[in-house]
Amino acid sequence: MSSNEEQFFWTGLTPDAARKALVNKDKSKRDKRSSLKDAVNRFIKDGDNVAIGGFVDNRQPVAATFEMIRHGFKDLTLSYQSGGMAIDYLAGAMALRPDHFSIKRMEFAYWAHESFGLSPIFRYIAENGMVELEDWSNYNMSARFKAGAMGLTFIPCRSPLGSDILKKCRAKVMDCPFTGRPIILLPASYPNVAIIHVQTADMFGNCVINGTDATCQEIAMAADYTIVTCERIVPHRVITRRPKEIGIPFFAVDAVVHVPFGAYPTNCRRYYYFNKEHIATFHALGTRLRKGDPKGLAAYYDDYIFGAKGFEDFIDHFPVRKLLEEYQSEMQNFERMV
Amino acid sequence: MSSNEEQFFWTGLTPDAARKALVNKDKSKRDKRSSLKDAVNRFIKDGDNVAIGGFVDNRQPVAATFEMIRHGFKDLTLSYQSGGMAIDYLAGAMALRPDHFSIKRMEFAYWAHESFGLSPIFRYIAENGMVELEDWSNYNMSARFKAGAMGLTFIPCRSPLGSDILKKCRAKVMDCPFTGRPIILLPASYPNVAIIHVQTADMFGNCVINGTDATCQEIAMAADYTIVTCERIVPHRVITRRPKEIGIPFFAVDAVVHVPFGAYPTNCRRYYYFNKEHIATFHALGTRLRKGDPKGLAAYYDDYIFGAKGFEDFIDHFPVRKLLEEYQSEMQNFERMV
Amino acid sequence: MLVTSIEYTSQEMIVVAGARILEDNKVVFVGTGLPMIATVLAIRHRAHGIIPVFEAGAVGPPLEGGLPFSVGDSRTASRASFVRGLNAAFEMTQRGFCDYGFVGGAEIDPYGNLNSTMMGKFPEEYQKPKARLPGSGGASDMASSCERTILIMPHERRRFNEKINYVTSPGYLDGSPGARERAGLLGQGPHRVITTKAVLGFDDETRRMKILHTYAGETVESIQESTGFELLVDPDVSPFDPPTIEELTLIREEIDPLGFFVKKPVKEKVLPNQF
Amino acid sequence: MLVTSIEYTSQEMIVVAGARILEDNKVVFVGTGLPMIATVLAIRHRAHGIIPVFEAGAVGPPLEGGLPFSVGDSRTASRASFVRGLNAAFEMTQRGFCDYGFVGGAEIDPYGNLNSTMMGKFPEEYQKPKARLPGSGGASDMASSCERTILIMPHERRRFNEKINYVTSPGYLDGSPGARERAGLLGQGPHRVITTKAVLGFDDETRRMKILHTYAGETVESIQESTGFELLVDPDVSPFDPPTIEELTLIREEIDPLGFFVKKPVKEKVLPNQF
Repeated sequence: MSSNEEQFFWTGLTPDAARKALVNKDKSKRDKRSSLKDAVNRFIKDGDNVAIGGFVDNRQPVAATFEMIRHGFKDLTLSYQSGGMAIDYLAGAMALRPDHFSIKRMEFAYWAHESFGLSPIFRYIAENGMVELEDWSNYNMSARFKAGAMGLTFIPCRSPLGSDILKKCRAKVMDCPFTGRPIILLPASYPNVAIIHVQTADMFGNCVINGTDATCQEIAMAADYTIVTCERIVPHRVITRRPKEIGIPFFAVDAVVHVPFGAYPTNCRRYYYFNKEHIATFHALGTRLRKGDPKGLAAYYDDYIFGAKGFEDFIDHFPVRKLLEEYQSEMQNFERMV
Repeated sequence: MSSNEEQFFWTGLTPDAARKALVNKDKSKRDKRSSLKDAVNRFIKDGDNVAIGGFVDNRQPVAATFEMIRHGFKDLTLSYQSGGMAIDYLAGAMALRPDHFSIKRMEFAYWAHESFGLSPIFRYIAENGMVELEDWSNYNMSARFKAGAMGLTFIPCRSPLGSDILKKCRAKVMDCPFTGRPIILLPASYPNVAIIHVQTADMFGNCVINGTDATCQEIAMAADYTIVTCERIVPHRVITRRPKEIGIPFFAVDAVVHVPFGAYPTNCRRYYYFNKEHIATFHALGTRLRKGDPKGLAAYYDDYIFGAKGFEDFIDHFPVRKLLEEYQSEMQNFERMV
Repeated sequence: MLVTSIEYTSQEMIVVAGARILEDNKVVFVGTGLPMIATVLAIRHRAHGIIPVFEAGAVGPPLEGGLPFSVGDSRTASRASFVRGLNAAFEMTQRGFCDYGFVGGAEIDPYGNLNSTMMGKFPEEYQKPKARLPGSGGASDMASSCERTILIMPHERRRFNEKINYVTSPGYLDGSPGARERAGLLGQGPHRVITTKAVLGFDDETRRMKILHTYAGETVESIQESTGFELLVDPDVSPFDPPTIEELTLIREEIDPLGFFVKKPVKEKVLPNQF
Repeated sequence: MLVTSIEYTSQEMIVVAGARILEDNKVVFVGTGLPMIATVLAIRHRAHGIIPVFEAGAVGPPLEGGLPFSVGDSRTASRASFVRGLNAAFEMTQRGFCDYGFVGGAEIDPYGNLNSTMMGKFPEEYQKPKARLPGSGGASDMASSCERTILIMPHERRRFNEKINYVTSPGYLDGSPGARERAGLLGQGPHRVITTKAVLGFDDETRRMKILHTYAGETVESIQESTGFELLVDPDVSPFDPPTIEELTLIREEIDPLGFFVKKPVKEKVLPNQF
């Protein structure tokens, strides 16, 4: 490692360490099915930079965050472009039990809920200065993961030149050696772990993603370890019938966990649309926390997360007709008969 | 345009000109079906930098090159990663009738035929110093097109540092501002025109590519104009049933030309495997050219290209049972019942 | 002559104005919230050829189903002409495929610079702001690389400031000639600002915001009154037609029948966040 | 004791040696020509867990059908675990996913640098070379970014030179300590050279080529005789077993029944180009 690389503040792995770790890894085609508990226990550790899959409240890896919360971690860095419920759940855990679960830093572009409103938990966390923030744009974060996936140290980008974002992040601006005009160089992101929810996987880790890929392929390939939860596991010979539908190749995945409804209450294309009411309820509890009353939120965590043995227990809280409602909504969105 | 951009030798469009041309373009969803003759006539002009789709003898845009040859062009630059028959056909035309068709320059990584051997026409052209060459690696050329597709001026890359390739191409090597170690900056490629053959398209230009994408999406998005030939045109409502299978979005395409067998005698996944014998025959004629006897090759061009009204005439030279042979070979390769 | 009279909300007005400003057959990179609703109205009403691009990766979906709740949700992907992820969407934008970016913010300055990051002193209070907003998302990317941008803002004095707390999405920066080009930006910058009171543009020379059209019930004075900096006034300033019954019917009966996104006159509903 | 005797060609030997060198369960970026055939033999014979990656974009196809004629043809895509294009393949290689690159060349130097670009004086004759070769293709990318490379070469004196005409694919460069790292390269460099006469490696210190195994009928002297520079000899140099009947049967009856790619002893056939 050169002295320069040491000088630059890399979160997660340095490019050299990331390369070395991948080179030394067993990349063979082998059964990677695991319980969520084992996967979280095995691949995530205190202080890690954890990249979160999905985009706002779409395909957020909710089940994986619940398991992380139950396990408890210290001083995590969270990296994502636009985050929604997964970030809320993790940060809410810190707000309630900072001794058990803590986030040190976030590298991100957006944390809120679009049509479902702001995140009161973000306001609570940020306005109390509880987490070190590094703001980027969505393209910045996505391109940083892409640079990691490409094995590069940086990637050039034109946005957002002229903004205040550049004043507090680690991007460098240089004059393009071909045109002489300013261009941003974004440092690559090599997270320690990526957590991703997908629709379909095989036991080796090949993944099919329906709808937006978000930045999931990139973070899977950039991260040292990747934990995938999925709605459905299919045989290898089935998933390889359409190789071009495979969005993440098996050798970028370290654990495959079968978790139906693993992104609930967020949207998972082809399986369920948002549970809007549940998202609203959670935000109402977050708003009460922000206003000084953590009791409701604490009760939510006790019931749904700490008191649950696994994600099945969380899903069991919802009546079948409610789950069917989100399923039916999603079927109306989906463009073909399944 | 800054003075630096003017100083650097851009082939095709400069990044600024490419941006401006795209901004001023009608990107609406409209019927772009065209004859090949009209498309070539309308979008290609003397001196253009033409990017060639496919990879070696796979999905080479053979029909489009035949039409270019019939039309005649002066001083073209050809850009591609690994080229096969399409490049042979174009260069053969120059070897035979330099007054009618000429190539000034090639930016490329490989020109030969893998298992089918070297290109005698390349040897003839290069060993007689008839074309200005700029050698790159496959990744270099693919990444240069990608940089163009991204609207960038350059993209970083690590290969092939230490090689002689870097001594005669326009790449720059700089010390990475994050690690202090050398990294290559590849100048983006913005070709004037891309010619691409695909399996399926709709009338607006949405394309589905089976098998390797090669670098087709990138060149379509980097180029000022893109001409697509396809085995099959399907209705828009059919192609959008599986949006994630669409490999090139309509607004990156300017002409959609229905040309069954448009990549023949090269491999077009799902439609036909190589016509190995025809490729070998052509190379034998090329070898005779290289050894001083252009007659056989001239006769080939007269029969198959100059004497043909369109690509149908070329295909009509092959007996149905031969076409069916390549179709049957390909059906054995294809992984599912169609 | 008979005259109809129908109540409408300022939210309905802003959506209608947004929809009318959009040019048919153009590629529009659509931000979340009101821009999304205005785009759907435009497509359904008179500009069927608009090609929406969503930052999560969908290009040109017909949006025939319900209104998406997110620019990445299932409804944006169905029957689209291309679906990948965020990198693909922003790469094509940087290349120049997006004619317009349609984006909201929380605070704006006279040069069309937007803030959706924080309220408080920057950089001093960055790590502990007075109010923390969601952050850029794709807004600053749109503002940087779409050829033109259309900004959509609730018109409140506290949101229109000569100096904003934080520049998330670059407009004309300091307004000096060539400021965007000097900064290295590609797009031309802000084209229109659509608010709950007016449609505004920018002066070609000073790059400062100017009133182009006033909504019914508003005057140049009332608009200036609700603005924290001095507005220019276009010499041809003109009234902007109120929503038509057809537009209102489309919003209320087809696009947002439950009133989830757009306030209706009768039943008051909390404004969903627009960032 | 009975002893079988079966004729085989030097091409069959090189394919068998290549196949034996490949480690099971590793990711192998496979170049066109002999490397492709050797990889298929390895997968069918004893290393079923090898994961081939092809530069045109296919990852891990089972290669159950016929031998591909191109690293981008249909046969490389069928039932693969991932298929995109060239950028995807090289990006993952640069990231570190490929344990081995398996690549051929036309000319090699003692440090494993390969030439597949031109014969003649470089740079003087670059635009009009004595003999023009195909160019890098993906070879130089593999040589740069795969963790280790395995090189495959016909063993002819004119192809093994102290100074090669052009360095297309970087090996150990000038052989000085840390030369690759200083140049900014990621992979460790050449691991083995498999020829028609021997299996060679590289000295840990000088980075010069050394004989590890000699094929039947060859000696250290005969190999040196066919080499244009001085070879080192491993202290434990040992003979390399000739092809087994099983290996030859696989090549002749299953992998290349028409003898299109690999010369058989009886019927002479032109060697397909290996670059």
